Amino acid sequence: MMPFWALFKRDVLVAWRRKANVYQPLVFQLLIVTMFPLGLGAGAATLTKIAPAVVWILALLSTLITLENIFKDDYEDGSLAVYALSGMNLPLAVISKAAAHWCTTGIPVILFAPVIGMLLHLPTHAYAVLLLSLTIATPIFSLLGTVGSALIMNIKSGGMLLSVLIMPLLAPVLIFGAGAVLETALSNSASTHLMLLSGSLVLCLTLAPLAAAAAIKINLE
Amino acid sequence: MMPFWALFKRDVLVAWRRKANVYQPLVFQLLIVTMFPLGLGAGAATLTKIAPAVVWILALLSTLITLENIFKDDYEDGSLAVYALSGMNLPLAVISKAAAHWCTTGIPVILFAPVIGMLLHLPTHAYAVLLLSLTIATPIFSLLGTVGSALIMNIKSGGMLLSVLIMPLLAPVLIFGAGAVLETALSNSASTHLMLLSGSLVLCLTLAPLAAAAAIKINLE
Amino acid sequence: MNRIVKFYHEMGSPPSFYRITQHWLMPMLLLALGLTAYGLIEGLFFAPKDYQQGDSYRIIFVHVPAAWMSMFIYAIIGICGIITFVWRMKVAEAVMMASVPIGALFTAVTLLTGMLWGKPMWGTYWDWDARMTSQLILLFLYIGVAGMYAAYEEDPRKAARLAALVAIIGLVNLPIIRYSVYWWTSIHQTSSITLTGGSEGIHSWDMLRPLLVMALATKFYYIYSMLTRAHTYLLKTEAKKQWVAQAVSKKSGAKP
Amino acid sequence: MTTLNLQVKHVQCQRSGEPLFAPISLHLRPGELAVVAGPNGSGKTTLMEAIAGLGLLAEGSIQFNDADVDEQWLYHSHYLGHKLGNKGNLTCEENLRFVCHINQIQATNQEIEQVLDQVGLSGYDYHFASDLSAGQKKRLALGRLLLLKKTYWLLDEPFVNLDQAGCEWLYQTIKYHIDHDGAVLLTAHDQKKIHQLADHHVTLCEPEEAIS
Amino acid sequence: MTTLNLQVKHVQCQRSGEPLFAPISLHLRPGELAVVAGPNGSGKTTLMEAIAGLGLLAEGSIQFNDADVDEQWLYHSHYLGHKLGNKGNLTCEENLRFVCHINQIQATNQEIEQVLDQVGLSGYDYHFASDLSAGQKKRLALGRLLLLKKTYWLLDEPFVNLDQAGCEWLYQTIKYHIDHDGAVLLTAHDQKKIHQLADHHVTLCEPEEAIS
Amino acid sequence: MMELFDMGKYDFFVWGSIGVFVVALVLDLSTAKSSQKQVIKQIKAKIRRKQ
Ligand code: HEM
Ligand SMILES: Nc1ncnc2c1ncn2[C@@H]1O[C@H](COP(=O)(O)OP(=O)(O)OP(=O)(O)O)[C@@H](O)[C@H]1O
Ligand SMILES: Nc1ncnc2c1ncn2[C@@H]1O[C@H](COP(=O)(O)OP(=O)(O)OP(=O)(O)O)[C@@H](O)[C@H]1O
Ligand SMILES: [Mg+2]
Ligand SMILES: [Mg+2]
Repeated sequence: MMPFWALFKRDVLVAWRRKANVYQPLVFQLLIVTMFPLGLGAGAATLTKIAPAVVWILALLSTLITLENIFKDDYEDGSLAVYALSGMNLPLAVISKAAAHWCTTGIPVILFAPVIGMLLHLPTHAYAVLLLSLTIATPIFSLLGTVGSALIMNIKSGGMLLSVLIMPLLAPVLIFGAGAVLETALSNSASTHLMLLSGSLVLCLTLAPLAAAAAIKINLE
Repeated sequence: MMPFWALFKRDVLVAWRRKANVYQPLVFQLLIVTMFPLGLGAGAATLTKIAPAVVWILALLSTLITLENIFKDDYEDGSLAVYALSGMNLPLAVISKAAAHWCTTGIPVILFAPVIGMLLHLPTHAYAVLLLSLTIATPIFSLLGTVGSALIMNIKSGGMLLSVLIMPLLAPVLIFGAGAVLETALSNSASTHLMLLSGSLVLCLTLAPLAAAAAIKINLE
Repeated sequence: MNRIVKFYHEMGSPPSFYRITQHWLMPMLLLALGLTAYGLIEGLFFAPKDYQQGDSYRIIFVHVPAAWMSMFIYAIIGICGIITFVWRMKVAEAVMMASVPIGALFTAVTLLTGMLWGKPMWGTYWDWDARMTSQLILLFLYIGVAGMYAAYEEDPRKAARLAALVAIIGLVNLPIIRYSVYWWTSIHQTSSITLTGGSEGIHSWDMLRPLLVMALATKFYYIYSMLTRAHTYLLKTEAKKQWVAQAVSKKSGAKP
Repeated sequence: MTTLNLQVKHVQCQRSGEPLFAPISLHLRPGELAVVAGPNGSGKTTLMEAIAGLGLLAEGSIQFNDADVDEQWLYHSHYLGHKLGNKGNLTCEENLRFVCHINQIQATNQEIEQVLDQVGLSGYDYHFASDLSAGQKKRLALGRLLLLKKTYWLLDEPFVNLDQAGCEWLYQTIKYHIDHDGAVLLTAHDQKKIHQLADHHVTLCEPEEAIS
Repeated sequence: MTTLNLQVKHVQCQRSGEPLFAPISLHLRPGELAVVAGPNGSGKTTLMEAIAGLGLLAEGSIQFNDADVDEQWLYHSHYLGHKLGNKGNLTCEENLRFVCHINQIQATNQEIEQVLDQVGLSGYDYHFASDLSAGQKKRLALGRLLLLKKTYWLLDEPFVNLDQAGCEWLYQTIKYHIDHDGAVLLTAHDQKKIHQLADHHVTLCEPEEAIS
Repeated sequence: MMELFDMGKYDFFVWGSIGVFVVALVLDLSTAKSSQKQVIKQIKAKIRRKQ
């Protein structure tokens, strides 16, 4: 088996072993989403208006929380050194980690989004675009996450710093993604937004692995 | 110096050493608060409506993220055993930990709330109640946090589990707290909500230390 | 031509950078102070009133120079970040890290003065307008670079390289943010007042002159403050080198 | 002072439902040294933690002064396990001071400095514990023993990571402690000298069911 | 195969800006064992990490086959430090298998089982690495060396936490490795036998400035 | 004289902005200076220790 797949398989396995990792982002979303109506004390009208944004922000937040550990765990138990010093191609390793992360958090978040949408009275015709936009955007989260996680891996409690570092990177993604859903909810075309989102994905796919690999190298030196 | 103060002082010192711990919850709030307009597509009218809820939820979220480590760090480096086996009164230790946590996260969150409120166009006359309700509620977060953190301290990546465990307990606090701000924003009286909030605080002050101490005992055995 | 090459090489080595720029400090500070005094006095008291905004437009004399500086400095940080990262040049590293606090400060000043301007103009301190939002995100970029460095402070070499990486990522991202944010509000524009109202008000040379003077003053101040911090940075990170000992002892000679 | 004695009676510990070793008994009094031996994975750490109060027994009982273990026992004992219990972003001096306060022991600056001297960390007062080398971390943790002056020391592989001088120093310290009415229970691989000093040898072997 | 040789020339490492030890040099060829010695905090771990590629040098250079260290060196060496590099919630067998894959080495089930046997973890195939005892964790990490069959082993205190039988086994394994054209660079306190076996002794001492 | 400083009804905002600007620069200047002083002090102490 190639190193790429070995790393991918291992990561998925590790995440699966602590199933918590997989289902708890969802529970987290559910909890916040129930808090909204509680805090708002409002009826369906307001909810519908803010639904596209809230669904999207929740997806983003619940992924944000899982990003820290992409490399940190491996750094702490020394297994990062095991594969980084094995001579394997580092950007490739980063893509493998990002892919594993996406499979274990991105996919569940996508699958769960309709539930959240429903709880917030998202208009029915917006679901398709919601799913599509999240499918394009969650890999971006994972890729940017590897960069952030590689930057902060040997900082104790670097989770907050990570948020600060990657939030500016996520802002355009949020604008395009939530924008797409919003436009659809308002019965406009969302194609421009989706195009821009896809462009961001391509950009991330090419640049993020390099940046993360550079950060890992510096951190291991 | 009494063990109570020693523990308190140590915790504050540790938090202060990584200043990040103190200011980054605030930056985190700022980040999420910018995400809302980015996702919502601006327009002050909608923001004002959701402001009381969002300010409160943000305060809660940014504390929530810090709760996990209240006991976990100490457990992992073995210093929990050092003080738990020193024969000091455990519930007292819990109160001390909660107090230190409140000083290092609760107080900054309270002081920062008006800024967040302003960014979300919270009506001016609601600030006083916002501050008051947060002042009553943040100690509740810290106290419940000790319970949750004590329960999950030897679980790897227990952060999510913690949210799930204490969210139901925090829901009433949120309802009363955000409710108080909302009522004030709508120019109604918030006194009932504040009364209930104070009641919750008293309840937590008496019960949480006992529960957390029990959890610690079980986890150490 | 040769002199330029030589100068370039000298600026690349910490001791000669330190030696050469040492002489720039005082003139820069004096220029900055003088021009600020002139610009503020002229702008606040002698420039004509704006026919639309009345006296409140005078905020422009601090707001706009600060806004310009906030972006200018980030560009410098990004360029120095690239140099630090690729060529591991110590001086670039020093300039980069020395620019961060001033840049962040100018960004904060832009935000605060903008807010103070927004209240009389729009009746609210804050509105989620494209410029404000992107300025806020710029502040995050600054905080990110500074936070990255601070987190690794015990190991300055690692810290500087990681901070440089963050700065470069920010540099790539900055145009994307600017563009997307403008684009985002131009679609959902709800606020009827835009920021450009003020700039159309500036017709007369009497208004423009103090503004330009202030812009110059902030540039000089930036150079002064950046050099001071860069010197500190070099002294600190090269503390064991011979030239530092000499430089430090010379300093004490000047001030007995 | 009444004699403080620790009685471990027919104790067995378990992991994932299986008993780890045949029941052991031990009667430890001040002035005595007991060494727990056994190959890797025989359950030494598990046993030590149970005695320290960090784990449950599967069988048997542990009594201190003829009563079940309680605050009295905590008051008279200190456990040093694989996890050392130093706080990484406190300095060495702050770590020791905290331990004093929490145990309600008065210690002057001088005493703390003296302890750091003794464990070979003089000059490291203001060094963060996380920035110490492996052996230095161990030494800092051992410093706690000197400060707290408890009667019972429970040490899980205390010699690990120490250099030769450190091992010798620790040996002398343990000897001194025993000679002055202290009691020590420790585990150690491959430290002949300490095994020779021991009054009690506890060897953990497979539980009987497995043999029969 | 050309001879693979490692040349460490006048190397110094630093921590918080201060050099840790006087410059050291070492020429290690296959078939040789070098032992790094020095008291706690003298910089052994820092040096080992620098050689492994996990740290920067303050002075001097490290060359492998007369070129600066690079992929070639990574390809021929394996480092085992204080952090063992086991993944806690994978089983022992999965841990080893992952290491094989990542190094692009084919290993049958049987081989992996055999390695687990050799390190004394037979029967622990499906045990999570986090649930092993301290010594067993070390053994699992040592298992990597047997599987990967790299020429250069860099071992930071490999004997720590092992029981007597384990130490003896490791000694024999190292001996066997050297006899079969392997090279080992290790640190160890208080292991006379391995010190006697060594071809090179590197002793870290205070840098000169401090002495003069 | 007073009306020079009056700024119509906008005195708070104009003077507030100027204040923010000036305070920021003073803050920057003083931190830059003080950190430099501190570093020089440390280096001097180190040199003295070596001698
Ligand atoms: C917190 C709120 C504000 C922020 C963050 C902000 C930010 C900025 C920035 C970044 C620039 C530089 C733009 C460029 O050169 O491309 C700028 C310029 C300017 N701002 Fe603001 N601003 C704010 C509020 C205001 C308000 C309320 C007004 C007046 C109504 C105003 C008037 C101007 C003017 C006249 C310029 C110069 C125009 C130009 O160069 O294009 N700003 N501001
Ligand atoms: N958390 C755990 N869950 C399940 N089993 C465990 C756990 N920790 C240890 N074990 C098992 O219990 C047994 C005893 O472990 P223990 O740590 O007590 O051994 P030890 O005698 O201290 O060994 P060593 O000399 O290696 O430190 C081992 O076989 C180990 O695999
Ligand atoms: N992260 C760090 N930051 C600053 N100083 C450190 C750091 N880690 C170690 N040191 C210091 O560097 C010196 C060398 O540490 P190192 O870990 O290399 O020692 P060692 O020889 O391996 O010791 P031991 O035998 O105890 O393992 C020690 O004095 C230690 O205090
Ligand atoms: Mg053990
Ligand atoms: Mg070491």
